[in-house]
Amino acid sequence: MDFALTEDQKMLRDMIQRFSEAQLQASAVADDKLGRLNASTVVKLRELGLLGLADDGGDLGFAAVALYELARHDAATALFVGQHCAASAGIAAAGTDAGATFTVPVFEDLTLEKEAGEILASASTFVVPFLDHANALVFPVRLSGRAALARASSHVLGETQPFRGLGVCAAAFEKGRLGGEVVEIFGDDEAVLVFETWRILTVAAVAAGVARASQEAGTLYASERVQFGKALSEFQATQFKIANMALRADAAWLVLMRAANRTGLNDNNRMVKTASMVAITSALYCSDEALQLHGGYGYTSEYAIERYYRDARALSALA
Amino acid sequence: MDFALTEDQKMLRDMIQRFSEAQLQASAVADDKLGRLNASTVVKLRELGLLGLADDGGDLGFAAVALYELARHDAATALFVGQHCAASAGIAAAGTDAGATFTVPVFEDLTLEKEAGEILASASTFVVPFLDHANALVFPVRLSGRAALARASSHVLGETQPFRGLGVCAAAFEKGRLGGEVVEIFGDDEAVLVFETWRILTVAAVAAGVARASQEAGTLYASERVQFGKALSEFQATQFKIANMALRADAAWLVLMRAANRTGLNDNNRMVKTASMVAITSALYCSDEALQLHGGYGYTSEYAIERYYRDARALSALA
Amino acid sequence: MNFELNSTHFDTRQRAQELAGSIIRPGARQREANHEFPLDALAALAKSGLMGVNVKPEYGGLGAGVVAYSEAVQVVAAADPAVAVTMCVNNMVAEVLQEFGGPTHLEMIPKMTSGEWSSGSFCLSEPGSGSDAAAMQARAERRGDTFVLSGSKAWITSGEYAGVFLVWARVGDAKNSISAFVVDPTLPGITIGKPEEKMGQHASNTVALAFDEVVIPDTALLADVGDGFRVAMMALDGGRIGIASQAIGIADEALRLADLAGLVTDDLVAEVEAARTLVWRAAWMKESKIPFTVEASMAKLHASETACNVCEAVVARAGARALDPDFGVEKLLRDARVTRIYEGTSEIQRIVISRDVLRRL
Amino acid sequence: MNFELNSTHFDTRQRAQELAGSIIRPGARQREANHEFPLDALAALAKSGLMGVNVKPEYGGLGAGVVAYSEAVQVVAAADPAVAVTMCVNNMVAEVLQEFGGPTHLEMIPKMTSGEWSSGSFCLSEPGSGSDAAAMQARAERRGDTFVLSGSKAWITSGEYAGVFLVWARVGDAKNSISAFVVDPTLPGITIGKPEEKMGQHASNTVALAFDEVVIPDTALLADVGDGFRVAMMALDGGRIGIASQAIGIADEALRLADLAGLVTDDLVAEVEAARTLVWRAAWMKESKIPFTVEASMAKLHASETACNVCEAVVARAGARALDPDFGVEKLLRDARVTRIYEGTSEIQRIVISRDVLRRL
Repeated sequence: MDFALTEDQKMLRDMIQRFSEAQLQASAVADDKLGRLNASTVVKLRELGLLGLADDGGDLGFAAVALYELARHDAATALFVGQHCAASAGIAAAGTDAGATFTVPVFEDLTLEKEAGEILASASTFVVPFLDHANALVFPVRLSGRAALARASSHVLGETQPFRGLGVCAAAFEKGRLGGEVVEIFGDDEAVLVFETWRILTVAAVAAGVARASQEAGTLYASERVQFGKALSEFQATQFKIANMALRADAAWLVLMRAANRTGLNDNNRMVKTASMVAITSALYCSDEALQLHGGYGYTSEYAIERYYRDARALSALA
Repeated sequence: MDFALTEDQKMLRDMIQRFSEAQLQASAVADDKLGRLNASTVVKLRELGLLGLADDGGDLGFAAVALYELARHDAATALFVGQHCAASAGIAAAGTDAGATFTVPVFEDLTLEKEAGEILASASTFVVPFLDHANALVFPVRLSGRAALARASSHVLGETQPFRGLGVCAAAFEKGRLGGEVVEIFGDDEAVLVFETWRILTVAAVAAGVARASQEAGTLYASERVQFGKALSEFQATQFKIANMALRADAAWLVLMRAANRTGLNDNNRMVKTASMVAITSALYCSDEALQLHGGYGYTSEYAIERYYRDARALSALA
Repeated sequence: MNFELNSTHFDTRQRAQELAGSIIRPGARQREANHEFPLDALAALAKSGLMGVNVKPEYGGLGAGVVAYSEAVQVVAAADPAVAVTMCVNNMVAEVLQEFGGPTHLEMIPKMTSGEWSSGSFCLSEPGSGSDAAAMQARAERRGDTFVLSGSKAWITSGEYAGVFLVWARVGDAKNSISAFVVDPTLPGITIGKPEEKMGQHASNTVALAFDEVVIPDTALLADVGDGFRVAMMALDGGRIGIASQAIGIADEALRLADLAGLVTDDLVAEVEAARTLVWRAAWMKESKIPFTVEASMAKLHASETACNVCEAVVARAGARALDPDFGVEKLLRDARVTRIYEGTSEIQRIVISRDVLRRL
Repeated sequence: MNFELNSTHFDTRQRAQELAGSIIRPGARQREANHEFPLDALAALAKSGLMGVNVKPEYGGLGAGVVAYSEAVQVVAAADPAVAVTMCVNNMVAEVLQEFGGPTHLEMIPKMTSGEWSSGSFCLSEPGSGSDAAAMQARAERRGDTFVLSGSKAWITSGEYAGVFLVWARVGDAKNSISAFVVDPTLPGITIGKPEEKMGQHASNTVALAFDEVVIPDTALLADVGDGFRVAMMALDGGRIGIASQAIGIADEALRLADLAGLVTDDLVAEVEAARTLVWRAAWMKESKIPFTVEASMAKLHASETACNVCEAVVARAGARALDPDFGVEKLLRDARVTRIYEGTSEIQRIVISRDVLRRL
């Protein structure tokens, strides 16, 4: 048993912290207002190798550190990286070729039909983030009772309608109908399991990062804001919240890393689901309490906690 | 709109408060240790007319006041009265004769069979409280897709095994198997609705009473116990708990009375379910916080909160 | 006991429902997107008497009482929380003038109820004094027949559009020097800040105000010097019934959307009904002239917490589709969050409640 | 990072599992009903080295470390929480003697680990001083080569059966006068009260102790005069790992019963795993000689709250059958509740945690 980061993990963490302070912290605010990730962030992510975290199978522990650190400053960027990696990992596990930037759509009423040797997918609605930065889609399907992955060019989605989601606003969601478009089916149970493990790990890591960012923001604000002649942090009820937030942020991080460091894919998958549940509970709790500590200021874009609050709730819908 | 008790309701409340202070408060402690209601309580309940609250249809508002006030001092006694009344009300609604002391069993895997003109009931297990004080059972069934009530002498349960339930310990639970015993089927949808409304109202009223008793006990203790040189109630975190408990106890009481005072049986039934959910949440919350305020003392029978805590959780299992 | 709405309540509800259907709900999404103050909706509310529900008819109010007021706010908030909060503040200010005002103040009420003024503003909070109202810094100095008002106010609802400001400031240095003034927003020396960028309720207007040696007549004083804190606390008691009602309207709407989406919500419904009953109680007590401070705090605390819980649960249960603004709940979730902050944070409500519970021991 | 148990951990777990199956679980219901102290189970634990898991082999301990200790406690608690708490207190007292004891104290440890003494007792709380340990009243006066000990202690686990009492008392009136003493329970002047009637954990023994001018040798002093508070706080840090582990064992058992009954528990499992990871972290830090006070508090706080939540949820989800002792969860629910109180209430843990978080800002 060892709860310390490896040297490689520490280097990765420090690298992302430098990137975050230099670029992400500011771009996160601007992206949130605009409602989409800016292209220069995506270029930089590729330069830093962060879009290759799942190449050659990847290392979940390494990826968890990266996604968590990114999410502490920008949940949307972390989600983008994680979704791309989940798709890449699923493709790698199926032994096929990657070579695209992926995103993961959410369909409702997805049905598949075979026609003239092709697989046609239809869905009454879909919601997809980051479509402007991805040229391919990967998503899980069931065909003749068998689990598999589907892959398609983002063009299959046809005409989409952009919308600004609740939180992770920079995700630049789009929506529409899918009407019998050709998709490529590949991979088996194991590929789906790899894909799902990475996808849920992403939610867990991003939520854990949001929990930590919220906890830090709320604690700092409480230590500075004076009401009734004392810093908020001198009131016992505030201290209890500060303690609970710290506990929840730690719990999210620890279970995330425990899940990411497990060997054995099936075990991984189960513990990763546990990690995502714990992390979402933590992100919801920490962002809520921290916003409340900010009072009216927390309800405005003047403080980052306003964004964290929306991010946490958007993640709960994506879990 | 009028949130004040009627004069009749006030008289009823005062009468029960006198009874509680004279008898129930002490007997509740003794009954809880022994694991069953004592016979003299049952005699007194009948003398006071409390077993007749559902006679001639009854008045839910009146009954709610009575059950709530009883439960503030003794949840088990209140539950006994309420279950008897629910059965009586169902029987009255079906137009048949009462004339017994009823209780309400909970069956698992209840099945009914017709054989030679008789209805035979079987169940893999059952749990029934107050069997030592009741000579008849009433419970809801479905027969040929139709809702109805079943009634049987308590003898049909055959050999039972007594046990001391988690809380409402004085309920003196018994359990066993039911192996094809003859039951009488009567009443229609409306009789079942009346029965269920009274039964759930009972849970709501008892839980609301437990919430109030807990809130009062916790608040009082917090105002008296000194730690770190101050009464517990002078700590802000304690004050927040005191506020939350008061809110939850009030909410339970108000929704109970709103449900009990509605006209129209269907509406009643829906609002009564709502009342039971609110009241159970309140009873769980108030008894938990109040026990915590008591510290180690709350974990012992020296203080009534220890019983309230078990009562609340037993009610959550009976809802 | 009787928990039924009477014909006045139903009638008032009906007025609100008609406007909700015809003008408040239809434009809500667009006003939100454009950060557009709901002038049309407010004018329609005034025309229906809903900008002064508990204001006497002689001042142009509906005179329908507090329960009716709560019902109207619930309905309006379900259609658009931003319109509801603006309506709430106007009703609150009008009631304060009715309760404490001298002749010059009473004359203003019809302008507030008729729509001549689109709203009133309640100017209590300051950048450094939110929960801690007693820490306020704004000052009004007597100078002959006038007061000279200086200071900063924050989080002022409708500040850019208000026909009247109710402003709190200290007169002198005594501990009990806080006083209330009825101020003309067009006076020289008043600067209106740019609107706050809020998480939700974009169609409501929230600004900072700066008062720089603003000369106001001594008739601007509401009640007496030093009465301000008491006036503010009484106003907030009533105001909390308004915000509690707004929160319930938000929760009702979230439940309606969840029902449409086929989600299970029994557990959520229960707590919303608890909140509604708590609000009815506080409203009935105010109407019955029974002290209702604690009951209003309980109502506001539980309704606002429940509204947020309900929106959050619906988002989590609905999944990804809940992120789509067309689903509807994401706006409600953003709108709801501030109900736990304004008109006294949840923490302040808990302090009010526990103080009372402990005093009664 | 590495979150896998190693062979020492598995081996220790296995020792506990064997006893859980053969002696701890089988008698649990009956000991509970009869309020019977688990002498046989404790003797068996001692024989397997589990009464001194983190005690060095030279003192008869297993020397398996803190993670192994946590695993053993989890397994024992799942079988019977009352046995687990007795085991925890014995391990804690033995570790304190190992850490702070002089030669006469070190000699006692083998008696604690071998089963010669069925348990040790940790005598810190007093009737008027629970969370507020610094308010203690017990006094030890120097008289020649002896101390004379007077005062009352409350909530003493195993007090009736202990071979050794670790007792805290003030020596003199200085603020830092709290000191720890290793006391023979058979000395004249010690009165053992009748067992508390507890909600659960009936098979554990909880008594009040009265010390009336008990004469103890000066070798009874542990560390120095005035070191008592520090010793107590360090002991509690480790003790919290024990109680957190006990709570996790209770939660594990409740989940096992819920599974048997076919209930959905995914949400509950998640928080139990969170608690387990927090406990592992604290245990690993203690083992790695990294300060772990805050981490132990987090583990204890979350594990105990989670254990109660899990039991409560299982009762509510199972319905009436959960009331039946044969179902099993009602005992666990009653047993669990005190884990949020002893070894520092949840409130005390929050104070410990927030103090540290704020100091690190």
